Amino acid sequence: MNVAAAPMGASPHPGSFAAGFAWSFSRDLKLSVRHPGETMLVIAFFVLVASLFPLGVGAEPQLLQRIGPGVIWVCALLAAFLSLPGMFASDYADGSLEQMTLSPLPMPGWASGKIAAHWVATGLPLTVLSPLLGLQYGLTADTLLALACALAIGTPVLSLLGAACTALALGARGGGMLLALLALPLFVPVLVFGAGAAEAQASGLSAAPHLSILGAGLILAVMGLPPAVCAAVRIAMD
Amino acid sequence: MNVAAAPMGASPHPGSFAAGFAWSFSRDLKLSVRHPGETMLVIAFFVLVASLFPLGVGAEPQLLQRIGPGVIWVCALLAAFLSLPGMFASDYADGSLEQMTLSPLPMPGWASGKIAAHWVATGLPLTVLSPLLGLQYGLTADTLLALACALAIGTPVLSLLGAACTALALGARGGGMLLALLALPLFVPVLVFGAGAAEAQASGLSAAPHLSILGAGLILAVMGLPPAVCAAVRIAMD
Amino acid sequence: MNWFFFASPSTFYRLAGRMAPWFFALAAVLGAAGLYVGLVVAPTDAQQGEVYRIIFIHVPASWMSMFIYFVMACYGAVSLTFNTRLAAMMARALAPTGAMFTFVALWTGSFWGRPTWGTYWVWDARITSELVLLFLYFGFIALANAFEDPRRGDRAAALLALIGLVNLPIIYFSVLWWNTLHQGSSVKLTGSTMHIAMLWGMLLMAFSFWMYSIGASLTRVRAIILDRERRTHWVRGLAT
Amino acid sequence: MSAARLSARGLACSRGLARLFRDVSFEVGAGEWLALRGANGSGKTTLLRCVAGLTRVDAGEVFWDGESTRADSGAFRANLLYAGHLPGIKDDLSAEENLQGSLALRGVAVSTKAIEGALAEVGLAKRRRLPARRLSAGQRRRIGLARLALDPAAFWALDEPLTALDDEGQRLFGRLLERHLAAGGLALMATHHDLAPAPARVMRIGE
Amino acid sequence: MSAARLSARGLACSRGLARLFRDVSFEVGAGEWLALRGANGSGKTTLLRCVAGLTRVDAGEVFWDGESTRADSGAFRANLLYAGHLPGIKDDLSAEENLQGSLALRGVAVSTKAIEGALAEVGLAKRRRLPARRLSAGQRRRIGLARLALDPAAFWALDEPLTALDDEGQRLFGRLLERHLAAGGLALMATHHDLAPAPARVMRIGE
Ligand code: HEM
Ligand SMILES: Nc1ncnc2c1ncn2[C@@H]1O[C@H](COP(=O)(O)OP(=O)(O)OP(=O)(O)O)[C@@H](O)[C@H]1O
Ligand SMILES: Nc1ncnc2c1ncn2[C@@H]1O[C@H](COP(=O)(O)OP(=O)(O)OP(=O)(O)O)[C@@H](O)[C@H]1O
Ligand SMILES: [Mg+2]
Ligand SMILES: [Mg+2]
Repeated sequence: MNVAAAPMGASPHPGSFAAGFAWSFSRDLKLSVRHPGETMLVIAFFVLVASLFPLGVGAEPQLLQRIGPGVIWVCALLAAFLSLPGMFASDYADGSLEQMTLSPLPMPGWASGKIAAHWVATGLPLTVLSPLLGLQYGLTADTLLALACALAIGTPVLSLLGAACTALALGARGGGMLLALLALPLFVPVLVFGAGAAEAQASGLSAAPHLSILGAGLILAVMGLPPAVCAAVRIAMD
Repeated sequence: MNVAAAPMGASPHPGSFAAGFAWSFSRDLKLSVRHPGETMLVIAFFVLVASLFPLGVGAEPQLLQRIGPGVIWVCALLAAFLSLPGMFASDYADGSLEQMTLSPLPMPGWASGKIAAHWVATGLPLTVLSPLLGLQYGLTADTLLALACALAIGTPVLSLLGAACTALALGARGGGMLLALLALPLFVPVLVFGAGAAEAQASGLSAAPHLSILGAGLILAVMGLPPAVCAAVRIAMD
Repeated sequence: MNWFFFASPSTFYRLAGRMAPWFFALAAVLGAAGLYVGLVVAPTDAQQGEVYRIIFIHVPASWMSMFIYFVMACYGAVSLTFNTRLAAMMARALAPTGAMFTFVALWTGSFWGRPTWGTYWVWDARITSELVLLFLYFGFIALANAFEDPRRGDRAAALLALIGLVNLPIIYFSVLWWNTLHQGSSVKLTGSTMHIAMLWGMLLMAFSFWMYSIGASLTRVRAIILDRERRTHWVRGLAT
Repeated sequence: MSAARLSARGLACSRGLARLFRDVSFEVGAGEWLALRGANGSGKTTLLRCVAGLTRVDAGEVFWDGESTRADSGAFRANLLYAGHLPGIKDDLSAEENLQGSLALRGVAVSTKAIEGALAEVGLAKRRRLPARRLSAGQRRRIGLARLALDPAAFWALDEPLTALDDEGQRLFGRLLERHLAAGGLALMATHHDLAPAPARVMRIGE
Repeated sequence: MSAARLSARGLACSRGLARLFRDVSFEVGAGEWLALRGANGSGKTTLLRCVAGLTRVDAGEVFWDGESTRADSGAFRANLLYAGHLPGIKDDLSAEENLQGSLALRGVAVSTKAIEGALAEVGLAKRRRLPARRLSAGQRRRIGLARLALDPAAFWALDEPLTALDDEGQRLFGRLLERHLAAGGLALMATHHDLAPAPARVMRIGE
């Protein structure tokens, strides 16, 4: 048998941030397309829970209109939370995370790519679906728009915060509880400003102040969290 | 080296239902004590989400009192749902489920034991905590009692239904979404009657009719679902 | 008669192909008659006016939604116990039609609820359980297709269908067990409390839906058989 | 125990569109072991699972002491010890707890002392309280060896039992197998390596 | 490539209260491979992980081409191919996609044809589109062999590379290793079995 020849020792070109990002982004998206369970779970959860609420609370139009933005935000937050354990756990369990850590591609690159892919597979569908669910609660067009904008800015923050928390909880005993204790409280400010934006709009005020606070949060998170994720992954490997 | 002598061929006594039940019940409880993450996650989720709601919706006492029972039930349901994937997945992944299937202990026995342990680790804490959370919403003592009773009867049904759905979705592609699609709709009747009980009490009516319907559902579930779980596990093994 | 002869997929494929058009034709004829009786012959309702005519779709669709589920579960049980391929394929073929009728029942029901109850939706026991039925159909379809090995999908879905069977008596008897908004049965085996033309209109429509369901599931089962047996000689023979 | 005897007739199984094996028949009597050989992917694992009753066969039947295991598998399962690629070990429990659990699951009551003894034999005396996730690959397999030492099941169905074991571990396994056979047990094992007590017969599949 | 060279000086690592090894020093030059031997649980896996940089050492240092890998591990990681007990294979992706993914992760660009060729060499030609979860134990390991064939990394750190491989697979691995060494590569491998191209040196730990 003739073994395929490999160009021995041709040291691979030193990886760039972009290469790492592209690698994990495309891989994770391919995985979510191949195995859409995770994404679907998040979407199904979001839709079902947002639709269940009226059942639990009773379907008075005024009440629904009043609690609509809050409920949708809480549902989005829970759905995002639900998708967190999957972010690193399976890569950790099957050894892929080891391989990534040892790869010449820079860690912040592939870590960011993973987070971006996570957002595309979960946060984005939530954002896109939110206006439809808002209709159920009889929200007005303005409010729907504010809601969608707030989610578009807020869900990436959730993905980033969530990634840092999951990475920290990796390999720790009682990972689940740790995750809930770490992530949910950190999610609260996002919820407050996100729901605030839609509610301000609903009550005739401008959503802009809330949205700009969210935006500032997003910038902060994009800059600060990926390095934290990397450090946490390294600790988990040991 | 002298290998410990085993009484060769002493065919183990044919297992009884009780032996199977005791085996898996004690084992799964030991695992949740050893690795309390799962239970803690469920509890943390329940408490945090039920406390987040007022943040999302705004904290008007009347509004809270109105939506309280419904919100608490929805939260309990979500928390129970959250704990479902863990029920069989890890045993499936590490080969324990194979061993259980091949064991001489009867399957309905250990399957019921697993379900009971799941309830003790998730449904029971939810039930016990619910009055505390109800206080947050300003519910009266009567309503709190009705709420706890409804949860005490309803959460075992959730565990039983959930077990059947998880077992069915084992080994399926897109397990997560399937689980949401199968389990959440089946949970709806439990939610409707469970929340109904507390709401009836809150509005001065008797919770008894709702509770007896829930009770009937529980009896039906206890009798009918364990065999279904067994059949589903067998299919998953193939 | 040798039933196993018809239980062979290749034989059944041809048989189904020949029978399906007849059922569709029958459905069209009965449907036309039913609509004529329902819309023209039947008198206007004293309390509800013309809007009650939704009944001619709503009730037959509700009946079919339950009946098809029952038949589907029976096929599931047969496929589980005797490990027959065809029964499992029939169960799969029935599910979409059943889901459609369930949806129609829900839709016409809530459409009717607006003028009569003043709301599209209440969490009445019958309505809730009918909604659960719709999700059971969806779950059945999703589960059956969620496995790489179709035989495993068959078995898992059949099991789900059997579990869901408890829902049928709940739908049917819920109006008796709990007094809720939805009205009780007026068509019983022992007699009916309805105007005779209304009754006929409903029965004709029900038979029309029934024939349609048989035709549709036969057509669908042909596609399933082709897909499953695509590597066999007889299917390859069809192509050439 | 009556002279135990396992036989299979006409087993066939296919996966996807690939037919893995068909018309596989064999017999194993008390005190014998049958080696299952074949290239990677030839269907050894699948055959073992079929015999154990985990996977459905397309055709054929397995008999335990002359009775089909399909109808009533109670007697068969009471005598079957199956160990596949997956170890069935809980990472959060210690070696001791894992061993105890898997024996209890088979309905075998063993004293704590016997368990300690068996763990000492397989070299886990010092690590028996450590959560299994901390054990090395070979140490995890050794929990399985301790189980073999304690379980009185007459029929072993093992899939690559030597994986991850060092030389001494392999010899230990050989001794356990010898003792099992001497006591009238029988075994069906898929291996890529040669084993100390030679098999009664070698069955090659996938050729 | 300059003559690659890996050396370690004074490595020590302990786990819990147990000291696994200390003062481990070795050198591997181009064209050589070093066998790591020891009983189960002696610390072979841990040592490999320390060398790769996954686990922190308590003391000591690893040098690649004379430079410490602790400070700047870029050059080292570009030349390191590590394969541990966990295969890093995604069950939902096919063999082809898995292979492509792991090469891309190492920054190696390979044509689809080369990938197909390598999969054919390791005997996965017909199964290359099947999701990896359907593959047999040995077939999964063979994805790893294909990776060895295509990756130009100069240093292989392999943990029990022969696990689950049949005879032909073991010979195939031997040929791959031979070629790697002939091209000036080097390797550090933990094995319980003897391997065809004999190691330059055997290092025993835990004694
Ligand atoms: C979405 C809401 C609804 C659902 C899911 C639903 C469901 C059903 C079902 C399953 C049946 C057949 C059961 C049987 O024959 O006993 C039925 C029958 C019937 N429904 Fe509905 N229904 C809905 C709304 C309504 C509304 C709003 C009305 C009118 C006020 C209505 C009037 C009837 C009548 C008259 C029958 C026939 C009962 C009989 O005479 O046997 N339904 N419905
Ligand atoms: N859906 C499928 N389509 C085609 N082939 C499949 C499918 N599922 C499994 N297979 C094949 O079935 C075989 C299963 O083999 P099995 O695991 O029994 O092999 P084995 O003899 O135990 O191999 P090993 O020595 O590697 O453990 C593999 O060749 C696998 O590729
Ligand atoms: N917390 C701990 N306390 C005590 N010992 C520990 C702890 N964690 C790990 N160990 C021990 O460290 C060792 C790890 O060994 P390692 O996995 O490196 O062994 P190995 O040589 O690869 O063995 P194998 O041949 O079985 O693969 C094991 O003996 C394990 O029991
Ligand atoms: Mg195998
Ligand atoms: Mg090791």
